[in-house]
Amino acid sequence: QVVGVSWSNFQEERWKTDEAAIKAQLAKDGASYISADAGGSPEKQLADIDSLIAKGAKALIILAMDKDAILPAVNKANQQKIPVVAYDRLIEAPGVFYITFDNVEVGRMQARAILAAKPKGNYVMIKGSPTDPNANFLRGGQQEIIDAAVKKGDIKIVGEEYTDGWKPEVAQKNMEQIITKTGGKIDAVVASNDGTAGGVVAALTAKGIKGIPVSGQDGDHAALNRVALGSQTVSVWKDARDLGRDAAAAAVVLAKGQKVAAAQTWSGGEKKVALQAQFLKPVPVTAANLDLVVKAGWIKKEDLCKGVDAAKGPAACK
Amino acid sequence: MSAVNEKQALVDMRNIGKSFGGVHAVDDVSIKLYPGEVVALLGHNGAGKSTLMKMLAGAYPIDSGEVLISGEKAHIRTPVDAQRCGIESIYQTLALADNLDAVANLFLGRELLTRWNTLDDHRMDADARKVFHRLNKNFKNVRTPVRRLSGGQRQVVAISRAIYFNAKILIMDEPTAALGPEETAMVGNLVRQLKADGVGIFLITHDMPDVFGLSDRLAVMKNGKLVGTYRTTDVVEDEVLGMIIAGKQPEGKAQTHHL
Amino acid sequence: MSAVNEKQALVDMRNIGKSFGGVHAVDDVSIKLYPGEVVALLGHNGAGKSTLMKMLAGAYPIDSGEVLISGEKAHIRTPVDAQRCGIESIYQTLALADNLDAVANLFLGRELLTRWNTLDDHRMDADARKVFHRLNKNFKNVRTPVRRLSGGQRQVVAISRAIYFNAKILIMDEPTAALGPEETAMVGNLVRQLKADGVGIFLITHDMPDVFGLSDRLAVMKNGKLVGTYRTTDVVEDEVLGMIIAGKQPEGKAQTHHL
Amino acid sequence: MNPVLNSLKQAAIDWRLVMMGTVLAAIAIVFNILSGGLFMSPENLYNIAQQTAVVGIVATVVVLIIVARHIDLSVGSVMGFVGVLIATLMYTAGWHWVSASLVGLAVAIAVSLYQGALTAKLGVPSFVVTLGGLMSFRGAAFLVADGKTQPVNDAFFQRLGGGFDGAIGVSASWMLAGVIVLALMVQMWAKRRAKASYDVPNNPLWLDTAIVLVPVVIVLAFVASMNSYQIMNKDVPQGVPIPVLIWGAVALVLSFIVHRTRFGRYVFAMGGNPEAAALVGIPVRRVTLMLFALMGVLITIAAMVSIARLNAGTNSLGTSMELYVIAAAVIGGTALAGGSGSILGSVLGALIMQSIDSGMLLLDVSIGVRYVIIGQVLIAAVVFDVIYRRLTGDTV
Amino acid sequence: MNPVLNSLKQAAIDWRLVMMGTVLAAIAIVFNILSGGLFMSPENLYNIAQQTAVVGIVATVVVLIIVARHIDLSVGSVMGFVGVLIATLMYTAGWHWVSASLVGLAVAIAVSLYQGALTAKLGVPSFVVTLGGLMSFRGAAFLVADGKTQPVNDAFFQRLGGGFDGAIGVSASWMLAGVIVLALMVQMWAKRRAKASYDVPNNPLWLDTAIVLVPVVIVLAFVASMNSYQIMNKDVPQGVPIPVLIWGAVALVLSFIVHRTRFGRYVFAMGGNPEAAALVGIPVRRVTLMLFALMGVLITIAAMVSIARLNAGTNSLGTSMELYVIAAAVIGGTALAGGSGSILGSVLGALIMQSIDSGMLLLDVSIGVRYVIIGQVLIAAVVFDVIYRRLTGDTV
Ligand SMILES: Nc1ncnc2c1ncn2[C@@H]1O[C@H](COP(=O)(O)OP(=O)(O)OP(=O)(O)O)[C@@H](O)[C@H]1O
Ligand SMILES: Nc1ncnc2c1ncn2[C@@H]1O[C@H](COP(=O)(O)OP(=O)(O)OP(=O)(O)O)[C@@H](O)[C@H]1O
Ligand SMILES: O[C@@H]1[C@@H](O)[C@H](O)OC[C@H]1O
Ligand SMILES: [Mg+2]
Ligand SMILES: [Mg+2]
Repeated sequence: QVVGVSWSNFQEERWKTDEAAIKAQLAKDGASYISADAGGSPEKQLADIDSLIAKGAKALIILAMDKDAILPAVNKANQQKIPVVAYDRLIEAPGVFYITFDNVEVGRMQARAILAAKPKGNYVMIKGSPTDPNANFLRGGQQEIIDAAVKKGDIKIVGEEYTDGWKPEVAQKNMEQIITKTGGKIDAVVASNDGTAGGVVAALTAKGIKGIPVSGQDGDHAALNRVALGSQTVSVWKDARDLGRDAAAAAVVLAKGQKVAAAQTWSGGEKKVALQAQFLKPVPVTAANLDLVVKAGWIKKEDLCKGVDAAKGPAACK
Repeated sequence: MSAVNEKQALVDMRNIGKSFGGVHAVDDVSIKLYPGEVVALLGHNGAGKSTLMKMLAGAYPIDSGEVLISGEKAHIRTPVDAQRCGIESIYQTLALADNLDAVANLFLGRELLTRWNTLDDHRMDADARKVFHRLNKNFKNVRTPVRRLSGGQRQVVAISRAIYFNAKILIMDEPTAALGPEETAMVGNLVRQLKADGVGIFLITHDMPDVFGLSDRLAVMKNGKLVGTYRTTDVVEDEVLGMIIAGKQPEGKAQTHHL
Repeated sequence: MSAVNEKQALVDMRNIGKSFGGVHAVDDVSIKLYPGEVVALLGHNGAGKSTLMKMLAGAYPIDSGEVLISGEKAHIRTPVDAQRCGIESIYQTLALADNLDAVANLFLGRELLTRWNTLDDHRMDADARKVFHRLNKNFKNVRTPVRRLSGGQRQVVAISRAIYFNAKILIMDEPTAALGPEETAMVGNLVRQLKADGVGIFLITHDMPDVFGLSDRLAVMKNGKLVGTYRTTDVVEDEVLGMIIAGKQPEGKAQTHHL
Repeated sequence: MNPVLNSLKQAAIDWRLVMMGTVLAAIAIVFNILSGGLFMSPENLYNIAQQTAVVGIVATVVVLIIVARHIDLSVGSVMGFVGVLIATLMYTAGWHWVSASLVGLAVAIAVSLYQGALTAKLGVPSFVVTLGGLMSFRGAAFLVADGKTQPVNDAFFQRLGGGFDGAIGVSASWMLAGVIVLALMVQMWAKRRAKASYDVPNNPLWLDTAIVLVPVVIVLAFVASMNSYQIMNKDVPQGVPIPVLIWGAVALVLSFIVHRTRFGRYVFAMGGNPEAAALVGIPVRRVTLMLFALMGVLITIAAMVSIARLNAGTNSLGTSMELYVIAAAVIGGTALAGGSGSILGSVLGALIMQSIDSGMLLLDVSIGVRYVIIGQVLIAAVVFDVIYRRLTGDTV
Repeated sequence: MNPVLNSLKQAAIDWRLVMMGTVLAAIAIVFNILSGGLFMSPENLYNIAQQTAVVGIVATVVVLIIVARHIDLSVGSVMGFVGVLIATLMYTAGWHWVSASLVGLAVAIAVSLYQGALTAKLGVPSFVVTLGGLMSFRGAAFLVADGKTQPVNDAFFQRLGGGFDGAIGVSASWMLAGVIVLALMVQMWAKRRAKASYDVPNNPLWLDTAIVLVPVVIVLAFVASMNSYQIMNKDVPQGVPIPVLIWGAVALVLSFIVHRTRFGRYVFAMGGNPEAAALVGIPVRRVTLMLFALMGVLITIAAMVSIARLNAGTNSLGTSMELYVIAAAVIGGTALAGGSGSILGSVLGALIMQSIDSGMLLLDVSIGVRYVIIGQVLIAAVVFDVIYRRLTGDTV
């Protein structure tokens, strides 16, 4: 069995972990792994999938760069009876097996953690890349959570910017301008991933603003370290190893023409297409449950706690 | 020269002026050219010779003054306008596209077209070979980029344009400045031949032997102004040099504005 | 000319050869130059004159043969080597950086430095004004980019290099081709003056009056080969033209390889 | 000299192109061996042909832009802008694809003329104008649909992008091949006859035959390969994919323009010597404007193929395409100094780049390494070019 | 003519620069009004100064590259590569920042020399070489740390990037200002004396005074502003941020190189007329190589400042920086045709661009519109330049 995996891009560090997990599981199932990386380009991703199919992939795992622009590839696979696993990001086409930590849900979790830490005040929303549709899903999820408080006037959104290419240095610059614009009257920052959170924290620190809640996602090592240090509140951790493992297993099962045991039918997408889906629970990692990532072997304790004062630090670093 | 029409000038440039920024490159210059006549245009560097001729050739727009071609007011604003009036130019830089071959250069801007408006390469090729042959029997490599041709061959291409398109009026801007004696002689012969065919020629040159060997009249410019126009046989070399360097009109010699 | 050392040549180029791709641009040429002497280098376009001189000036590496300067074997591989041997060149293109001013151009490649190895602008400025003044009293705008200077002024800058750096050997490649009579006369005077100072000069030119007016000896090249070297007073113009065009040595005239 | 060698030297054969073709063939063979025969499988060839089309289409005209001593860094952004615009008109505004595309075309031409006018009329270097355009029109692409991806659902329009139904089938493909083969032969015959009638010497017959035979064999082989590719669960083979057909047509039209029209000749003359071009009466500004307008037309075509292929217009469409397009032109032998370049070269250049990329993908080379290699291939191609020109004494 | 006007005309004042300064001032005033005084607040000026430093540092040397008729499209990728490398050595390999930076420097110089050698020795156009570099080194940046973000925690190193402790404080800032003011005055005095001693005419005293006074006032105003900016929760004001200091030092050193060394003069000569430069004995290839090596040095400095500022090396570091750097140089009056440009111009150019970007951020202009505007500002700057040159008769 050959399973082809199409990655959108490797800019965020998490995908390395996903890949390792998929590889491991496939090896266990006696399947072989082939892959391609689209470098962030939807056009390129179509070409990649063509090549994977040409290379004899009997099942596909796709991390889509763009949920709409990926459809031609999915259709091609469908027509060739090659099962498609929509990995992490939804692809709404009949026959697709969707396995994810829902991005909207990730957005919700980010906002929830921030809201819990700061129920009232001035919020800044640092969005993802304007060219990545996920940026808007995340933002949507975030809005669901804070919407009521915003309407009530408890929360005021004092700054909101996209981050060109998810680039941390751009997030940093945008944050600096927002701080200046608001005169530093900021109580919380909802940043859409750990990279942008890094830029945000650098900007805040430089402006002497400490201890306000900042969100992120991906469980980047640098970000978890920040959580331990207290400069970031939450990194929504999508344990890529679980996702990778389950996706690989599902792909192998689907390729044999069987059904995935853990699947449920779901039609919560925009177009209401009924899909077989499997949802993993993303875990908001905060100072309170940091030990989780260490126990799970996601990060070594020394990396997590680099520079943390053991006495004052979170429990996980004691 | 008796057969030539004495009244009707081929070119009549009247009170021509041109400035670049603040510089009066050409200032109120009037000059005529008759069929079958060679007028040498002389002057120090920057006197305005090339500028005056470029206006006639349509390469620069005229700021003030007017040009009559064969007695009729001509509106020359582009090289194409000039070509329509039968004016051809051989620029000192030769104006060749180095990456194209000799045939393409000969017809540049005036390609022969088939009835479907596409380039008629074969006809151009055949016609070009004929013209080149007239000037230089050994010129064979007409389909290599002119960048690979020798100086003499490049000159042949530039001159061929004037012949092929049946120039009535020919402007030659220092055509021999970079040529050896053999090539220079060839150009001299050509001038005589075209003259015999009734072509009027403006010849810009710094070379006194050329002036006295080829021209019928000579016009001297200094600082954009015309110093004077004389029949070549009326003046001697020292007088000409005096005009060029000091702008001084030779005493007791009459200016001549026609043949 | 009796004071000049008759034995020791300033330049002795022996069996020099140079090919570009398959073309033998210079083929086994030997030529000498003595102090205070002007040797005119003649030949058709592409004969190899510029190439020969560029080798002496270090602009092209020598393929074969050797060069002796004042009797000693010289290894000239770069323009700097040539300058060290007292060789200065005035290229036809003048070799000026149009965006720099006249002072910077005069010293280009050989800037005067302060004791901290920085450019000594004020000294260069002062020195340059002096040299320019010698050649042209009216040359004032020495600090504007040379692109804005007139042809004559640009020529002054190029020639000044040779004077300022006390050339022992001067190469002039068609220095007057684009100049008017006034500027040409200036160059002629300069040549005579340098000659009197004992400078040896190679003068490439197509201009017969210059050849006979300025040179002591003349050397003619054809297709990369040396046709012959003669005392200028020994030959007449037609014989020279015969050598240039047909490569034919004049009958009964002896070649002269020294003063 | 050997008469065969001599004829070969005399014939107006572009040896650079021949060598590039050889390089492409060598690349294909090496990858084919390394990938155990996968690379040259009909399916993979079909893929590569399709994948290269968009870059290839734009590269053809960028060749002309570079030949004319200009550059266009804005192609990717403008394509993105126009693509999203067309998709938005179809999806959000519900227009028919024809009217949407026409509006897209009008906008693309307007944009190109704006940039062309700044360059041609005002004399602002095209590098700067299109660098500004690269930024501005990426912004515009975002603004059109407020950053939202616009699905493209029209089944007919989708075929322009290739895909499941996006090929012309077996018989049409063979017919096409037949027409091309015939055209090649007629053209050569006409050429020989014309030369003879004007007393211009002809190549020996065997050589002209060979010159025709090479493209004939390539066309037939390509069509045969496409016709033997059958998508699983489809009961007929694909044949030539439509985007490739479009690319081929574009390349043909542009080659025609270059070789057979005044406009093409003027573009080369302007690149070779802009002053001379003006002096002989070529309307330099107008030709430049027309060139940019042509650019607008081809960008629209590329945008259509691109959104049809993706079934969506996204605001990231065409990001960094300028790099690949310029690289294709340059690998294809277009000199950045202007005055020389060929359409067919850009086709080969685009194919070489995409083949290397696809080939490495088949071999599971990681993305970082792939980037490193592609960059160095570009450099190698030009080093080769520089050395080739030096050896043949052709310094541009 | 009026003697005042006349002196102004005679004096070697770069009017283009004066005008650009005026444009920058105008932009600042407009944004200040629109943002209700926020734009010119010490805090915002502090932001802008810091935000511009990295692009500004690289732009200074890109000016020279362009002056010498080259281009460097790879700056962003190489900076990313070197930045990640330094960060990885510090974080993952646990090196001291000095040794890590030295290795980074060595690698940057090696990379630059590789690109320089291809350009200088082989004659491959730098556009192509660095286009290849743009791709290759982006791949390399990924490979170094396998795509993982590398935090930068060394507190001392972090100060290089500005930030909380990244400024030199009030007294040092005033001292620095004093030194600069003194240096400016001494320099002018020395210049007048030297001119007099060589009998070269001097400007009238009032004019030279004014020429010194303008930078003096700017420096004092800037320092005063930085010294009045106090970060929340800090009990002393910031003073001049270290990245700005580095940028200033770099600009100073490069200006010195341009005006006072042979190397600088040769770069301009090569840009003005490459053939002439070779004929007069300038070692063109060596100068080109040195220029690229200098590029490597400054890229390393920029990379250090950049990762220090972000507190991390990420593989996206420097993406599309080449666009902004070239734009800064060009807005600053560097002509793409080579031979003319100024370091101070690039400083102004970078500030103009960043001011517009940051200003629009303060005004909450959306990202799409921001892109559109920045692109058009670039074009406008060059249109202005073209018209200016045409009016003054300076066609390059
Ligand atoms: N395109 C231009 N822009 C600005 N000034 C120009 C231009 N062309 C010519 N000039 C100026 O006009 C004046 C006349 O120049 P022109 O070339 O006509 O002189 P010329 O008599 O042909 O000199 P030469 O013998 O050196 O060729 C000069 O001062 C020159 O600098
Ligand atoms: N850099 C070069 N590359 C290739 N060929 C060259 C080069 N320089 C000169 N040649 C060739 O060498 C030969 C001699 O040229 P050269 O310039 O020395 O002639 P010349 O006698 O100076 O002619 P002219 O009177 O036209 O200046 C010519 O065939 C020329 O094409
Ligand atoms: O995990 C994130 C992913 O969902 C988004 O699409 O790209 C950025 C990542 O950080
Ligand atoms: Mg002239
Ligand atoms: Mg010569």
